[in-house]
Amino acid sequence: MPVLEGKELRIVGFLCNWCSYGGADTAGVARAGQPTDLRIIRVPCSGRIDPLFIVKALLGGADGVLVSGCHPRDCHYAAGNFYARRRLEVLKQFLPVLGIDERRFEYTWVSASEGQRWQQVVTVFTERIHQLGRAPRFDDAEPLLKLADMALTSLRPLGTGQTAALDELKDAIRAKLPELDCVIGWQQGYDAAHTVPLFIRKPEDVDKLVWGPFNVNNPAVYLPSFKGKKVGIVVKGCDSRSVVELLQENLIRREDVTIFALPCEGTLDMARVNEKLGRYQRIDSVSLDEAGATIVADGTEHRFCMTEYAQGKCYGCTTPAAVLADTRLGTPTPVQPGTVVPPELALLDSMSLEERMAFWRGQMERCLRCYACRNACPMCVCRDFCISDSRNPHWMSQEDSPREKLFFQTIHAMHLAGRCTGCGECQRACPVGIPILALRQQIARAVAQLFDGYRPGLDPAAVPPLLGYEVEEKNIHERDWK
Amino acid sequence: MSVVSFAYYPGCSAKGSSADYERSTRTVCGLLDICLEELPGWNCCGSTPAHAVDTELSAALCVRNLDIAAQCGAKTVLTPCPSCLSNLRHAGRRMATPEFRARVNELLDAPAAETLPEVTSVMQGIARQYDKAALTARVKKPLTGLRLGAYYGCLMSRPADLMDFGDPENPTLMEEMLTACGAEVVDFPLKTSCCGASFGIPERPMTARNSAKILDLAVNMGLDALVVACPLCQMNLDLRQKQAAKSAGTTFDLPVPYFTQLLGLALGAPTDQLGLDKLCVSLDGLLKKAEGGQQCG
Amino acid sequence: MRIGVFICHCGSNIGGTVDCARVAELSRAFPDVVYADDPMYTCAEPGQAAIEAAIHEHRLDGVVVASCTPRMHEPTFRRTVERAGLNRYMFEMANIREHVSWIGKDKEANTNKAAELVLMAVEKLRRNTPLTPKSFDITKKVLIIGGGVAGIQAALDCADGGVPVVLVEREATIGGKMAKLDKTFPTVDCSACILGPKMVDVAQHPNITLYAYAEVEDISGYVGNFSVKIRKKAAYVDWSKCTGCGACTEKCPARKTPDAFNELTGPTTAINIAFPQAIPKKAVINAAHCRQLSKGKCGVCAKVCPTGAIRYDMEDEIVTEEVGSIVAATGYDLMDWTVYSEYGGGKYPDVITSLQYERLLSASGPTGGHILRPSDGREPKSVVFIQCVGSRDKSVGRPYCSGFCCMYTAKQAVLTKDHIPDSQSWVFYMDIRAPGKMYDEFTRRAVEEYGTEYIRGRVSAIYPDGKGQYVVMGVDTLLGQPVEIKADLVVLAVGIEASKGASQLAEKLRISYDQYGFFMESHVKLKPVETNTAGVFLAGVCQGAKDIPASVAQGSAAAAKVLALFARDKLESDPQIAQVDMRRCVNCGKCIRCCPFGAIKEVEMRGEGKAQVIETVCQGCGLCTATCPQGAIQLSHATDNQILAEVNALCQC
Amino acid sequence: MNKVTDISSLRDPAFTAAVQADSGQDVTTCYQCGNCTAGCPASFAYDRQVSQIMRGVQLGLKDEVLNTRSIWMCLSCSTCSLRCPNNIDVAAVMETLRHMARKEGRVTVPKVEKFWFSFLDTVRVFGRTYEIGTMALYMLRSLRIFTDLDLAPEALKKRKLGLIPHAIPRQDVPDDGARAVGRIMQRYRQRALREGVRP
Amino acid sequence: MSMIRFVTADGLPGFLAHLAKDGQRVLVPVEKPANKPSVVFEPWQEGKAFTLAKATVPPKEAVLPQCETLFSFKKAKDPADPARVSLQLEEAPPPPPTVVFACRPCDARGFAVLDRPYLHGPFADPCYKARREALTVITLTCASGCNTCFCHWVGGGPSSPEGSDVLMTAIEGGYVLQAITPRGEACLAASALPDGAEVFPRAEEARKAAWQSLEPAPDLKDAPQRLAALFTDTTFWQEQTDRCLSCGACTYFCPTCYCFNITDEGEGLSEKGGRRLRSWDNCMSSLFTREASGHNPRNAKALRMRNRVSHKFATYPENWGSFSCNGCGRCISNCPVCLDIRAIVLAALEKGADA
Repeated sequence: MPVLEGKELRIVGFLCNWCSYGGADTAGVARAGQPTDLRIIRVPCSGRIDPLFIVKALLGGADGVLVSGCHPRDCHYAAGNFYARRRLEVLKQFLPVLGIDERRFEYTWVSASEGQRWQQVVTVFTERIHQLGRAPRFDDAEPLLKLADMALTSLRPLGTGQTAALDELKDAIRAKLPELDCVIGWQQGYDAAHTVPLFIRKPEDVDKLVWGPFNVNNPAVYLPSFKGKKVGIVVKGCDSRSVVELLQENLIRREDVTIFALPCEGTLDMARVNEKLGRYQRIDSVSLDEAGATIVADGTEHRFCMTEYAQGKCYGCTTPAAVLADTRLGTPTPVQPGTVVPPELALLDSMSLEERMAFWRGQMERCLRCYACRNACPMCVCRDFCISDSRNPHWMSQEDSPREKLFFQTIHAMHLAGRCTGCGECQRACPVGIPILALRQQIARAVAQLFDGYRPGLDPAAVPPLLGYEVEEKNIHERDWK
Repeated sequence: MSVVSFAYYPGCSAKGSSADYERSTRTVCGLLDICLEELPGWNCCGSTPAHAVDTELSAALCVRNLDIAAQCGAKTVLTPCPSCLSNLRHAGRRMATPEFRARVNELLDAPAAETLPEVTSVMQGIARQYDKAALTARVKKPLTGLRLGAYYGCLMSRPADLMDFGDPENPTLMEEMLTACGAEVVDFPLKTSCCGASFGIPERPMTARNSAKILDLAVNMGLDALVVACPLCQMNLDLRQKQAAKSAGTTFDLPVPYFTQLLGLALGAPTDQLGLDKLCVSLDGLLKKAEGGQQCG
Repeated sequence: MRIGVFICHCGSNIGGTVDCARVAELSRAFPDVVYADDPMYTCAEPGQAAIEAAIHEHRLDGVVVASCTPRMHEPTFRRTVERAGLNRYMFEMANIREHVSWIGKDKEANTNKAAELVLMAVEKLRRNTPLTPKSFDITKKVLIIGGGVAGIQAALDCADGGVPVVLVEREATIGGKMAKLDKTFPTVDCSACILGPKMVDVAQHPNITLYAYAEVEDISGYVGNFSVKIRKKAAYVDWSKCTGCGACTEKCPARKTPDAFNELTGPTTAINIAFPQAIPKKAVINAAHCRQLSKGKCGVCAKVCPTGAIRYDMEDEIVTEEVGSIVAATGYDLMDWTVYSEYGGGKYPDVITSLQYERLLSASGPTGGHILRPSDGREPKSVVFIQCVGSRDKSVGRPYCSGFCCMYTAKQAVLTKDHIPDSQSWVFYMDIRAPGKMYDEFTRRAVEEYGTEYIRGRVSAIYPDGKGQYVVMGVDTLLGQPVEIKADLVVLAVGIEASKGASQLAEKLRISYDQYGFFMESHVKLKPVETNTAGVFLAGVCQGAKDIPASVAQGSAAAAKVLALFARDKLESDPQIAQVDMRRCVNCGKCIRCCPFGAIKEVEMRGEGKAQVIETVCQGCGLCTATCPQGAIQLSHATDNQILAEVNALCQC
Repeated sequence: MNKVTDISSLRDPAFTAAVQADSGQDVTTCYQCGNCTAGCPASFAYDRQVSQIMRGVQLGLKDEVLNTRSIWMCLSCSTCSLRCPNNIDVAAVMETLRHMARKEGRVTVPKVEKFWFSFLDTVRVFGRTYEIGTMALYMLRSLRIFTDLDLAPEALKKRKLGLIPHAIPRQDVPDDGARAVGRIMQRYRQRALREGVRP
Repeated sequence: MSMIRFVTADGLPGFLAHLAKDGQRVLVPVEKPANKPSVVFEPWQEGKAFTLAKATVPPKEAVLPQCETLFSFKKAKDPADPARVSLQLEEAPPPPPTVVFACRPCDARGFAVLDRPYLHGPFADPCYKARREALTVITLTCASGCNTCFCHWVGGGPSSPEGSDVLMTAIEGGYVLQAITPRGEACLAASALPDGAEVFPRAEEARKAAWQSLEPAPDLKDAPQRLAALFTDTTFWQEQTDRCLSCGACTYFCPTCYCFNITDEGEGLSEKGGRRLRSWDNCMSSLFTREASGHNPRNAKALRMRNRVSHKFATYPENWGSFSCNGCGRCISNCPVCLDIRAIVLAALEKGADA
């Protein structure tokens, strides 16, 4: 049904049955007058509220969404609201990157006795939404396309791994191979300028193993499919974080995985390399030196300096050496302390909310929903049961609207909250070059900020932030309702 | 301890009826290495009449002073008078409201500085520098043997959130200071009762009756003196003591010194630098008792 | 589906600000709605009958009622549809009273909102599935927390009903506040004489296990099967050996130990039995004041104890009890009245609390039942009682009425005259609240027979006049004048607050409490004994201010609830629980990790690990559903699709 | 005192609302416990007790309230505000009533206002209080010559009252300080006249 | 000789404007700026920049949209008896006449591949038919091959006319347009472009040069039978698909993949109404063959890859007489793990030769 034009805006409330729904009842019993905009959806517990319901509502035309649950410690289900608090706070910090004003979403705590507080909350929130006015609709945005600035300085020296102990690594793999079903690494792809994952099963396969700046794929993506088997994996530093994260979530078992690691000196941004190579028929030669790669294609020479052509994630990388490894060869690369805002995120940061919405509107138009992003993600554990193509639950339709496509990206990003190691495979896999990594990066930034600098994939024993809670959250504070 | 300095707003009575308060304040602060820098060209805060007439007028008079202090770069202004303190603080707080600020600025020659300094009492200013132990360490002539009551009056401690004096019903800072000086300080239950304020002139029974009640209790409690921190209270309880006695049908002979005067005595200041001669009920008996106590002690 | 919609007028409660007929009309256009009506009172017998009739006549397989909050009548209407042959979960409610008609005045907006709420309910109902509860065994044993008069009554009634009772009391003796009282209103009969026998019954009842000097440490489980950890605090006396002879208390040299039982009106010994009628009558050592325990030298009690019961090395002990139901009867404490600086804030020895006054009146108290001023032991002739000290006072954060102070103040005034015939009592009051049986008559007697002067007004300040008396500065608002009274003794009717630790206990019980710590009942009028946590009941002042008869009545009421619960051999579990779609489950374990109840386990199915919900353990919070990324675990009756349907009913731009 | 007040016709809700708005206090929360009156040091000089004034404000009895002596005799000591169980700043209500009465020209106790004006006059001229000046002006205004004459010998002996006005010293500020204060008062006066209230 | 026209590079926008008049939809390749730029077909508008580069996404959308509404429906209730619901179907509006401009020969051949099952089988798909019949294809011949494309392996080539109505070849100073079909002739005839017969030889030279630049192609004639023989050799398929991620990049970017899924969305009673949607499906996804029972005959990605490759190189040829792969190479260039269908087919040929 349409909203009452000129009178109301569309405000959706999610209230837990035990406290806040009761609080709203108490307000009603006390005849505590409130604006009429709010429509309440009763859920058993604030912990039941999947943040995606909120995104769904906001992308579907809600002008505001209000969530309310029991006060911390008072949850009828002991801890539901503790989990909700973390998830909703992450969501709140995530919304702006989509171009949605975070003030349109609020969560709070109202007990069943706090009729007055409920009245206050509803009144203040409704006033706030009326001040913000009708929410801009994603479908109405005028597409806007912008480019991330890739001129970056790196926290560590970038190179091509010329001195890497590849031969020792091969020896180590050969020695271990009899105990393993397979060792995952890299080999040359359809030409010398492209590598592809290698699955070493026989000793002679070991010779195919390559190491260098073309090793872009994250081999960790294959590990869960080997669950229960003994498997070896050769990792770059970033790949090892995915392995750690998989271990942390019990998606693989430590005793089943043998990790071989060489210090990574950076990998090439193949999108920009291919762009520069252009249409060619043949690679004549590829030569590597410490600073970069020289590729001759169809007789034309192209130079790719690592400092210029590395993947965006490599510049801010602080884990060039594997976080976890069984066989570690070579000397680790030094890393300067500091942080680099990833280029995709920096691009979004530089935009206004309206521009961000227009940006995604423009980017999502060309998405074909091929789900390469999802399937390339090592942390996408649902695999064949993704809710994006399910009727029960029916989160998404098969419609090809940019809104539906962005909603999928939101699902992916929210499901990665506290888990995404920033390997960037989603974006690298995208055939049409949509900078979707920015969404994951924003989530990661929010998680780090809220949970004391937590970065996924560093400690196999850590509890993923959204699967845990603190009774007193250091960085999450109850908002004032005056 | 190194010398600290504060901007200083004496208040009008310092130049008239409470010159002894002013004198003793300066003497005590001098002895305690607290430098008081009088605000150049300060004006009357407007006292009760101004705010009784109009809040904005009262604020304008106060803000002019605060603005002068701000121009001088002062962060904190000390004032001995609770009435001035209350007016200055109220004005400072109200200026946070943009509409109010605009109305007040209309009355001023030039708009007031955005950030105005905080104002605090001389008593709190001293306490900020000297806790009880630090004060005791400075005492040269302890007030041993004296049985004193502390009387704050109604303005000093309220409203509580503005005046920042702890429990508005039961401030204890003056007691702590006098105890540090070696006196026996008994809890004076009417310490924050009103003495009748500025009604001495237009409605004498008001001051007489209220002052009499306070003086009567002090006498009943066997106090050697009732120590005050407010020029108006002091005038009502000391200069108007006979008026009070008359209304109660009795006589009183109770010294009502300023706390700075007793502090000065304890710190060893010469009596002539404390303005003791201005007290209507003489401190002589008290001084003798204190000396006796010191000899015994 | 064939859905029937009923828009309740609730008299004018809804009909006054919502056009119910219009909502019904709009509802007819909603998907699957084949029938809509707007009855005057849906919950009344004719209204329910009409629903049943409509189900038959229109072959409805789902019903939406738009009326009051589902927290009120959802169970009622579920039974209604069940009577007509539908599964009780093929029913949804739209709350158009508390959430619409009572909070908004704009009829157009209200009507539109009501229709939208109905649409949401319809959309949800269309995705409802019939659910069937499972049954499970229960432990027929009850835990009662608090051994005051309410807890005692609940314990005795349960025990008499054949249910084993575990009674946990924080203090060394049961009896609670009532044990401290001298007399009780309005009969002025001796508190100890009427409570004492009940306390003895508790001690002797074969069905009651008493843990005195113990506290509830932790509670897990759910209705029918709670597991409770109880901390037995170290008494430093082996109670199995202690005979309560009192030899230790006579010889104990630490004679300045504060006496909590006597409300600090007098000192006691470090080893102590609270009072002569204490149950259990066992000694307890106050470790902070015991010379042996604090300084390591003394040991007198150990020497004199004839049974060798003293155990200085005793430590707290944790015991576990399995129970099927819990009654909270934790009572109250007096608020900290010393925030009233204008009454001296505790500085004046002769300004005391009414509970302290009870101890002065009591023959077992420190003065042997003689009213003597704490300051000088003199008998007071002028006694001023001040009511509402910490009640109905927003400035100290206590805006509520403590309920029984008016009555006990009248009683204390009467007793004062009895004890000291030439005394005069004054009572400052704001209103006299005496609605109980014989109550108002009693307060009148205090005035008419005992000469108590009631002065209508509050007291601004009290201060000693320096001559041994206190000046009470009050007002007589009826006279329109301030008044002053010279008093020898001032008794403050201090307001009550929830007992210390009440909120922490509520958290353990997973029940709600209000901002003052009083436990929340399920419904303020219709479910005053139940909580929102099944199997947990309330008795006494822990739920809100009440006097002894009301506390006893609620104790019995709670016992009746327990007995009714235990009258069945099995309980039905709520079928609104999570279910795993085994095909979708990828065994990522996230649900197992965050379930607050440990209700999900990993099972093996065709060689693959899968999550499985333990039906009787799942409480239906849905945290797992919000956690499962592939949506494989769905909370029945609040599935993703149901919530999405509600969202989509509102947001479809 | 002994008259029947026709509350239904005298009731002025706008007055109640105005008092609430100007004072920032919610007078509906007053439940007439009388605690303000109980602690009021000026109560003996009141014709209506402060709690009764609060009642009058609640009922909207404008004349009853604004014509009282009490609002002029209030000492502004805030004891009432401090002890109010409902956190009402009663003193602020009293001050608001005083402002309202003055602006309407209702001055039931003119001598109090005369004293204020005498005080403010000296401030206007000298920038600071001049006690003798205040007294002199007040005597002129009130035609009460004998006020506090009994204190004069003592006060003069102790030099309690400066005979010379202690104006703001000229050298202290570039612009004459006393004149700056005068300008403030002048602007206030002009604005009050412009806004149609009694300055 | 067929109709020949010539257009200068500067004249292209004018030509497009001519095509777009009368509301004809002209799909042109447009470059989307990104760090990884992509080229997609979008309706041309006056002033809109376009490119002549090979598109990342083929123009399949012109006849088989990613998601199309087959029909929409509304329900209405009888106010007297809400149980009586009437259903009103609304056919999708007829597709606009469309020109695909500057696709490549491989893309054009894609339309020919789609035509067979959609138009030439026992049943013609009406939606497809309507779009196809309103379609004009203007193809830009390729000047060279590239590292991932292999049209000449599968019967096509840089200037293959199959599926095109007009062939366009770049020469110095502009483009030669050659009508291939009557539709193409009509299209050119209606334009104001000058005759290009004079410069046509230069176009032919360019086409020849393009052919000559290609690497020699292997012979794939045995592929259908070799692949069929390998159907049960799961080890072969597993080895070939180790690195496959089971995403849909290969199929969704393929000009010849034509599988679809049908879903209903929305409520007949809501304002927006209900829609029956036809959207692309992806045989590389496990869901493609998952049955209602939960059983899935192609549970393993190897089996799905076997299906895709076999379909293109064995079963489609069996049914229609030619490969359904047209060698555009997009499945290779867009694959996140560079899975190479050429290598699979060659491995199958080799393995068969061994056997």
